[in-house]
Amino acid sequence: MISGYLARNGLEGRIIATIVLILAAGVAVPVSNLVLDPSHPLHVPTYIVALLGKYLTYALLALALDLVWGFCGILSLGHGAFFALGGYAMGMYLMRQIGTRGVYGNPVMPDFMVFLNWKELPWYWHGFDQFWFAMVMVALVPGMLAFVFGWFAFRSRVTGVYLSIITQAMTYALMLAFFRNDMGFGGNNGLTDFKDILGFDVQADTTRAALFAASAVALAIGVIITARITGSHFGKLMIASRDAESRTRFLGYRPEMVKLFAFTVSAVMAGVAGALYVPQVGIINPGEFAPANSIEVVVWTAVGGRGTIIGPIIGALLVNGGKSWFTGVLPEFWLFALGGLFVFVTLFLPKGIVGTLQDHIGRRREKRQAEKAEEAEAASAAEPTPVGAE
Amino acid sequence: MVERAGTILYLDGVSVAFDGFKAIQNLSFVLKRGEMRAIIGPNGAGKTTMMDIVTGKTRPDEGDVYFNGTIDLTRHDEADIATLGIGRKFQKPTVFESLTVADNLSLALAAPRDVFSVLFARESSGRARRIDEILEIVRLGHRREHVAANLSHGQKQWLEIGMLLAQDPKLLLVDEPVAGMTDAETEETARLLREIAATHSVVVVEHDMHFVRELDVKVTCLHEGSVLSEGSLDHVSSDKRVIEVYLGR
Amino acid sequence: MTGHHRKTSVAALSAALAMSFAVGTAKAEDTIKVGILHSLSGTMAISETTLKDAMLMLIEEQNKKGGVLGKKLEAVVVDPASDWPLFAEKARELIEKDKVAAVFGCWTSVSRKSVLPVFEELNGLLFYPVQYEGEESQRNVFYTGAAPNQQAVPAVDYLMDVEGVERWVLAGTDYVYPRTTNKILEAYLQSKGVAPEDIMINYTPFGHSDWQTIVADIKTFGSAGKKTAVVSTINGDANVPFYKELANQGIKAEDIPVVAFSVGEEELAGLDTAPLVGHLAAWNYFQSVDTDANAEFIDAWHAFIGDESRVTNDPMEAHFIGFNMWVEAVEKAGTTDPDAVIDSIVGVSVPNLTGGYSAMMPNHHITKPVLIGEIQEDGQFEVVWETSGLVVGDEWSDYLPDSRPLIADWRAPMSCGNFNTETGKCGGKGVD
Amino acid sequence: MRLAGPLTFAVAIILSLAGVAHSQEKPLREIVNSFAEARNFNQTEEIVAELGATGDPAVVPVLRALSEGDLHVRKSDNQVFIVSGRGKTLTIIDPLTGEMVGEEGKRALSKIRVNNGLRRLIRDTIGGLALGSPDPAARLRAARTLISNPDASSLPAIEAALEKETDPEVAAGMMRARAAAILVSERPDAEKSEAITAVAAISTQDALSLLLGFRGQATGELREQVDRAIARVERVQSYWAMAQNVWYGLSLGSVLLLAAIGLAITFGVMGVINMAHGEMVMIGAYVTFVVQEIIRTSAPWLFDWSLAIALPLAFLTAGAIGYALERGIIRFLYGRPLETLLATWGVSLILQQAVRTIFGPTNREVGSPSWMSGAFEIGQLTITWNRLYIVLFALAVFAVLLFVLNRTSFGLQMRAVTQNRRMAAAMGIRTPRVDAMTFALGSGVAGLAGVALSQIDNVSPNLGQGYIIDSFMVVVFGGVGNLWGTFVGALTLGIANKFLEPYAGAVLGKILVLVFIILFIQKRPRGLFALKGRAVEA
Repeated sequence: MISGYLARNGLEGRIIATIVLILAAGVAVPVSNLVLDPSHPLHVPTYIVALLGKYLTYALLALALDLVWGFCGILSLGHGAFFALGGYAMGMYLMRQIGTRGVYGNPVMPDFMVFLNWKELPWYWHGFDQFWFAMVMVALVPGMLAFVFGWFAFRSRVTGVYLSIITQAMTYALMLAFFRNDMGFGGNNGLTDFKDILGFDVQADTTRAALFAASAVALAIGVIITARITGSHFGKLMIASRDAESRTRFLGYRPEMVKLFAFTVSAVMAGVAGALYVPQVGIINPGEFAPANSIEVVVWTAVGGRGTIIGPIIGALLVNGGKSWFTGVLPEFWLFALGGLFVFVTLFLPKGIVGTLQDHIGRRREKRQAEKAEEAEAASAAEPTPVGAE
Repeated sequence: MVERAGTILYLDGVSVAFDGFKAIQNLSFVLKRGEMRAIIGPNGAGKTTMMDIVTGKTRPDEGDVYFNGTIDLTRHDEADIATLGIGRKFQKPTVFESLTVADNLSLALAAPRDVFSVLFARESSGRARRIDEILEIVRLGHRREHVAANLSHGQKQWLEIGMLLAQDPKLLLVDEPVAGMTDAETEETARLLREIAATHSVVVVEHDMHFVRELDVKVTCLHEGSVLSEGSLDHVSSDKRVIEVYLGR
Repeated sequence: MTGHHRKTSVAALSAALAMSFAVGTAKAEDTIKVGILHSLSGTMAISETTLKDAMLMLIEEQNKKGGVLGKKLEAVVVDPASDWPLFAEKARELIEKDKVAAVFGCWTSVSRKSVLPVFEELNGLLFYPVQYEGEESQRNVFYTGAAPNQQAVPAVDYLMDVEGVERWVLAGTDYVYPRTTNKILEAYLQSKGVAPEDIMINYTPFGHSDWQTIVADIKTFGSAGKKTAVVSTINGDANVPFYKELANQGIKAEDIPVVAFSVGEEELAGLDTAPLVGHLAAWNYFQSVDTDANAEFIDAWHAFIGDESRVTNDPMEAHFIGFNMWVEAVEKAGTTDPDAVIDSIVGVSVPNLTGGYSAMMPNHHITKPVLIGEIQEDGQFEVVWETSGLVVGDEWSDYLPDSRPLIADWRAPMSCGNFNTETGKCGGKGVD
Repeated sequence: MRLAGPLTFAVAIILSLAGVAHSQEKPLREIVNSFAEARNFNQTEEIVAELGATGDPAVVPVLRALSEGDLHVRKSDNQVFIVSGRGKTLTIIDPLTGEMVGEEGKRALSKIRVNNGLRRLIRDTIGGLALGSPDPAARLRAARTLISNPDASSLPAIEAALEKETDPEVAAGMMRARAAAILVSERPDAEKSEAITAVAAISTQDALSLLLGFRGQATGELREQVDRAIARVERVQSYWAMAQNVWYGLSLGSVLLLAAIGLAITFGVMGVINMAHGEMVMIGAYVTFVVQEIIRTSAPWLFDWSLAIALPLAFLTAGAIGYALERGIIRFLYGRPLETLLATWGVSLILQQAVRTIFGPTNREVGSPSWMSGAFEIGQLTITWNRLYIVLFALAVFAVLLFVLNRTSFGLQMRAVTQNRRMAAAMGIRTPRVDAMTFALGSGVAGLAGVALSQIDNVSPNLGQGYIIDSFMVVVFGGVGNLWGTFVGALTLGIANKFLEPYAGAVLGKILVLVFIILFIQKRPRGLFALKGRAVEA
C-alpha cells in the first residue's frame, strides 16, 4: 500500500524498498521487544532497541548532511550544531516536564538553575513546557541558524574549504557558548534526568519502543523528502551547482539560493534527528557541538556513499554499530579501527560502499549503452544529415 | 560616437585592472542587433575579460556597458544578465558532467529561475519536445540519456552550444567554440553558428582563422585590452599592427 | 583487488569475532562480573585509564584471596571514549547484556549524570570514585570520592587559620563542579566574615592554555596588602599551563599559595614541580602517606603495572575503599542482588589507606579524613595538615539556600535521597 | 606566630647592622642541630628566629637549604646536614662549613619539614640579613623585598643601613623602602607626606596597594595628597596594563603563528586540509620529552641544551612522518581537498591512539631549561622568559620559511608547482618529489612548534587537538597561500583575544573572535591577504 503510494509519486524502486525496510524495522523491532518473551531467539532486548533508535537518528543526521554535501557540494563540518540545537529544544521541553520531581522540587526551574541560585526562569525557557512549541523550535532554531548563516555565506560566495572551516568555527563557537554556565543551558552537564515525554515515562519499554518507531518514521520521511528533492528538476539544479556553480549563474540561476534552500532543509532534518536522539539517550550536552562529532557525521556519509540516498543511512548504521562493538570488545583499539576505516574508505572507496556498488552496476549498464550508441553513431555516420536542417 | 539605440551590446571607455595589470584599457565595442562578430587577438588581449564584463562576472573600473541600448549591465549580476538574454559558452567546455545530456538542456531551457518555481517544476511534454529539437540540431540525439562526463570533447562543445540555444538568449557570447575539434566538426560548427546568427546576435571569440573565415563576418582584433583593428577579415589580416602582434610575419 | 580486500577484511572480522567468542567461552557460569566504565580514549583517558588498571588489580587480588561468595570475579572493561551519551549506552550494555553485579566507573560529573537514569531504571550499582560537587544522592550510586565538605571547606579552613589568608581567588573551569564548589565556598567565606570585594571568582573554558592574563590578574589582586590565596578548581589539562605560567611569573607559594582540588600525583607527573614547591592540594589520600596499608598498596600497584615510577592517587584509593565495601556488603548479604547489597552496605566499614577506617553512610557517601599536602620537588605531596577525625560526606551543602533543608537516608523507612526536613516530605521520587 | 616574623626580623637586622658577632650564649652548630628536636612547625619557626637573631651570615645557607627542603636530620645521631642529589643515596654536606661529609642512604635521613609560613619567615630573615650584606646586589634585593612587604619595625634598621650606604642605586632603593615603611608607621604627617610622594614615584602595583591601604587612615591634606597620588599611579598603571596586554597578545599570537605556520604550507600552499597537523605538533612535543628523558638518565649536564637538541630531531621526525603520510595517502587525493580532510582525520586518530599506546594516556613531564624559567621586568612589564623565547622562535621560524620559499631553488620549485603543476612538470621539475618535500616541510615545522609548545602546554596525546581549529582559523583569516597573511592573522587574533579577555572573559572573548572571523570571511571570502586577479574558477 505504502509502496504503491510512493511509486505513484515518482520514487525509484530502490528508494521505495529502503523506505519499506525502515518502516518494517520501525514496527518489527518494538513489537519483538514488547511482545516476545525475552528467551525467544527473535527477542530484541531493550538495550538493543535504545541502541538502534540512536542509530536511526544518526542515520537521519547523515542523510541531512548528504543532502547538502552529496547533492549540493557543501561540506558542512558543523552539522552537529543543528543536531544539537534540535536536541536542546527537545531537552528543554523534557526539563520542563520534570516539574516538582527535580531534586529540589522546584516546580518551574530545572535543578541546575536552583543550585546556581538563579532567581527566575530565563526568558528563552518560556514556552518550552508546551510540546507543540518545543517541536516548532526543534525545526525553527536550526532552520533559522542555517538560513541566516547560509544567507551570508552563500551570498558572499564562500565556498569549498572556506565554507567547511567557517561551519566548523560556527559549531565550535556554539560549543564554547553552551559550555558557559551563564548561558542557562546547564553548562557542561547539559540537560539530563528526564522523567517523561507527553506524559509517558521516558524509561518505560513502551516509550522506548514508541520513540524507536518515531525515529524510523522520521527517517522514512527524511528519505522521502530527500528523494523528492533530489529527484526533481531542483535536484538536477543542485547537482549542476555542485559541479559547476558559475555555469548555473550564466544560465540565469542563483546557486546561492539553491544552496540556501538545501542547507536550511537539511538543518531542519538534523534538528529533528537531534530531538529524537535526546529522549533516547537521556542527555544533551555541549559535547554534541564538538567539531569532532560533526566530522564523524561526514565520515558516516562518506563510508556509506555520498550523493546516494541509501549510502549515508548504511554508513551511519555501520560505523556506529562498529563503534559500539569495538568499544566493548577491543576498547584499546577502536580508534585505530575507526581511523583506519577513514583512510581506507577515502583511498579505496571514494564513492563509499553504496556509491561503489552503484558504479559497478552503472558501468555495466553504461557499457551496454555505449555499445548501442556506437552502433547508432556508426549508422548516423553512414548517412549524414545536414545539421540544423529542419 | 555611435548611438546606443539600435545596438544589442554597447561598450564605451571600459577599463579594468587586476593588481595593477590593466586587462582592459579604454575599450569601446559596439554590436548591432542581429549582427555576428568575430573577435580575434593574441593571448592576454582581454577577450575573455571582456566577456566576463559583459556577463557580470567582472565589474569594470570605469566605462559604460549597455545591453539592448538601454540596460546598464554594470548594475546587474551574472544571473540577472543571463535572464535578460545574454548566453555564454565558455572557452573550456563547461557542462554539468554528472547530469545526462537531456538534463543539461532541461536546466538551460527558458523557464522561471527562482528556487520555488524550480522546486515544483514538472517536466512537460512541450519541454521534452524542445529538448529533442535541440538534440537534433547539435546531433546528440543518440546520447540523450548519457551522462555528460562521457561525451567527447567536441560533443561537449556542441552540448554547450545546445544549452545556449535552449536558453534562447538575444545575445550569444561564444568563446573558442571549435578548440579541439576536427576539421569536419569545425565546418559544421561554423555552419551551425551562421544558422543561429540568422535569428540572434552573436559574438564569437576564436583563434582558428580558417573558422573565422568560414563565418564570414566583421572581425575585431583586440590587443592589450583595446581594439587594434576592426573590419572584414581581409582588412584586419592585412593590417600591419595585427600582423605585428598577432598573426606573425 | 576488491575481492582481495574483501577476503582480508573477512579474515580480520572473523579473527576478532573468534577472539570475542574465546573471551566469551572462558566465562564460566560461576563467576561474578564486575563492570569497569572508564574512558580509555578521548580527553578523559588521561585520568581514567589509571582507574581501570587499579580496578583490574583489585579484582585480581580479590581473586587471589578466593573471590567473593566462593566465586571468582571477572572484570568487564568497556570504553565509553569520553563521550557522555556513550557512557549511558555502555552502562546499559554492562547491566543488561553482561549482567554485571556492580559497576565501578565515571570521572566527570556529566558522565555520572548521563548514566544515572540507566542505573536507576535497571537497578544497577555504581561506585563513583571522584571528588564532585555534591547536591546528589541516588539510591543506586555510592559516592566514594569527596563531597565539597570533605575537600574544599577544610582546605579553606587551613588557609584561613594556618596561613592567615584574608583575600581569595576562586579560579575554576566553567562547569558544574567548580561552579557549585565556588558557590559553597563563597557562602562559607562570607559566613566567616570575608568581604565580597576580597573574593575574586574567575572561570575559564576546558583546556584553557593561555593563562597570562589571568595569572597577572591574580598577581594584581594579591598585591592589595592582604594575604591572598588561590582556590583552584581548574580541571584536567588546563592545570599544566596554569602552573607553568604561575611558576614563570614568579608567583611563589609563600606569596600566593594555590590550593587545588583536582591536582593529584598523576597530574603532577606531567609537570616540573621544582618551581611549585609549597603550593597545596586537598585530598583524602596522598601517595606519601606513611602507613603499612599504603606501602602494601603501592607495592602491589607497582608490581601489577610493572613500572616503579607510576604513582597512586586519591581516586584510586576511593576505588580501593569502594571495592572493598562492595565485597564486604556482598559477603554480608550473601548475594550480589542489588537491593540486598544496597541494604547491607550502609554501615559497612573498611580500612582506608591512611591508617583508619572509612564507613558507608546512609546517604551513600563515605567518611574520610581530609589531608592538606604541599607539593614537593619530587612530584609528591607532603601532608602539612589533616583533620583530627573523619569527615562525613555531606551530599546537600549547608551553604546553598535550596539544599540546606535536604537530607538523604537510604535506609528502610525513609529511603529517600532528598528528604526535605522543612516540609517533612521526600522531595523527589519515591515516597510521596 | 604572625607577630613573631617581623619582630625577629627587625632584631636580626639591627644585630647584623651593628656588626655584632653571633651570640656566644649558644654555639651556632648547637642551634642548627636543635632542628632535629623540632616536633612541629612552630618549634621549627622558633629555631629559625633564633638563627636569624644571631645575625651571622653563615646561617644563610642553612636557612636557604631548609626553605628548599634540603635540610635533613641523620636519624642515627640527630646531626643536621644539607643534602644534595636525587635517588636512593644522597650526598650530605656540613651545614655551616659547606664541606662534603659523605653519603648517606635516603632512609637514614629524615627531612625537616617546612610549610609556606616558614618559607616566608626564612625569606624575610635572609632578606634582613642581606641588608648588611657586602654584596650591593643583595642589599638592593633586600630593599626591594622591604618595599613589597613594608614593616614599621624595620624602619630603624633601614635608616641605619641607609646611613652607611655608598652605592647610589642601592641608596635610592633603600629610600623607597624607608618611604614604604613610613607609610605604615606612626611617624609625623610631614614625613608621611614626603613618603607619599616617594611611594607614588615608584608607581608599581605594590605602591598602589600601599597607598590604598594608607588612604583609609589619611585625613585632611594628607588625604587629598594621597588621592592625587593614587590617581597618578592608577594612570601609570593603566598605560602599563595596555602595554602588558599588547605583549600578551603578541605572545599568544606567536603561539598561534607557530601552530599555524606549518599548516600555512600544507594547507595554504598545497591545498591539503591536514587534520593531522595538530598531531605533528604533538609528535614534536613528544620528541622533546624523549630527548629530555634520555638526557636525564644519561647526560644530565646537557639538560639546558635539551631543547636545542630536540629541535632538529623534532623537525626530522615530524617531517619524516609527514613525508610518509604524503607518499602513502595524500598523493592519491590531490584535487580532492575535502577528502584529504577525511583521510588525515583518520590518520590523526591513529597517531593519537598510537602515542597513547606507546607513552600512556597521561601527561608527560617536559622541563624548562634554566634559561627559559622565570621572568624579568621592563618597567612594570613582566615578561616571562619562555614566552619571550617563543616569540623570538616564532619570528625566526617565520623568517627562515620566508627565506626558503622566496630565496632557495626548492622554494622556487615549490611555488612553481603550486601555481602551475603541469607547466612545472614540463620544465623538468619532479613534482611528486616537490609535493612530498613540501608536505614534509610543513609537518616538520609543526614538529618545531611542538618543541616550543611543550614549554607552555601539556604533553599529552590530546595536545594537537587543542590547536587544530585555531590554526585553521589563522590560516583562513590571514588568507590562504600567503605566509605574511598567516603572520598578520596570528598576531591580530592573538592581540584581539587578549584585549577582549579582560572585558568579556576568556570564553566569551574566544567566541567573539570566532564570530568575528566568520563575519570577516563573508566580507573577504579569501582572507586578509587574498591573491586578487582573474583567478580561474573551476
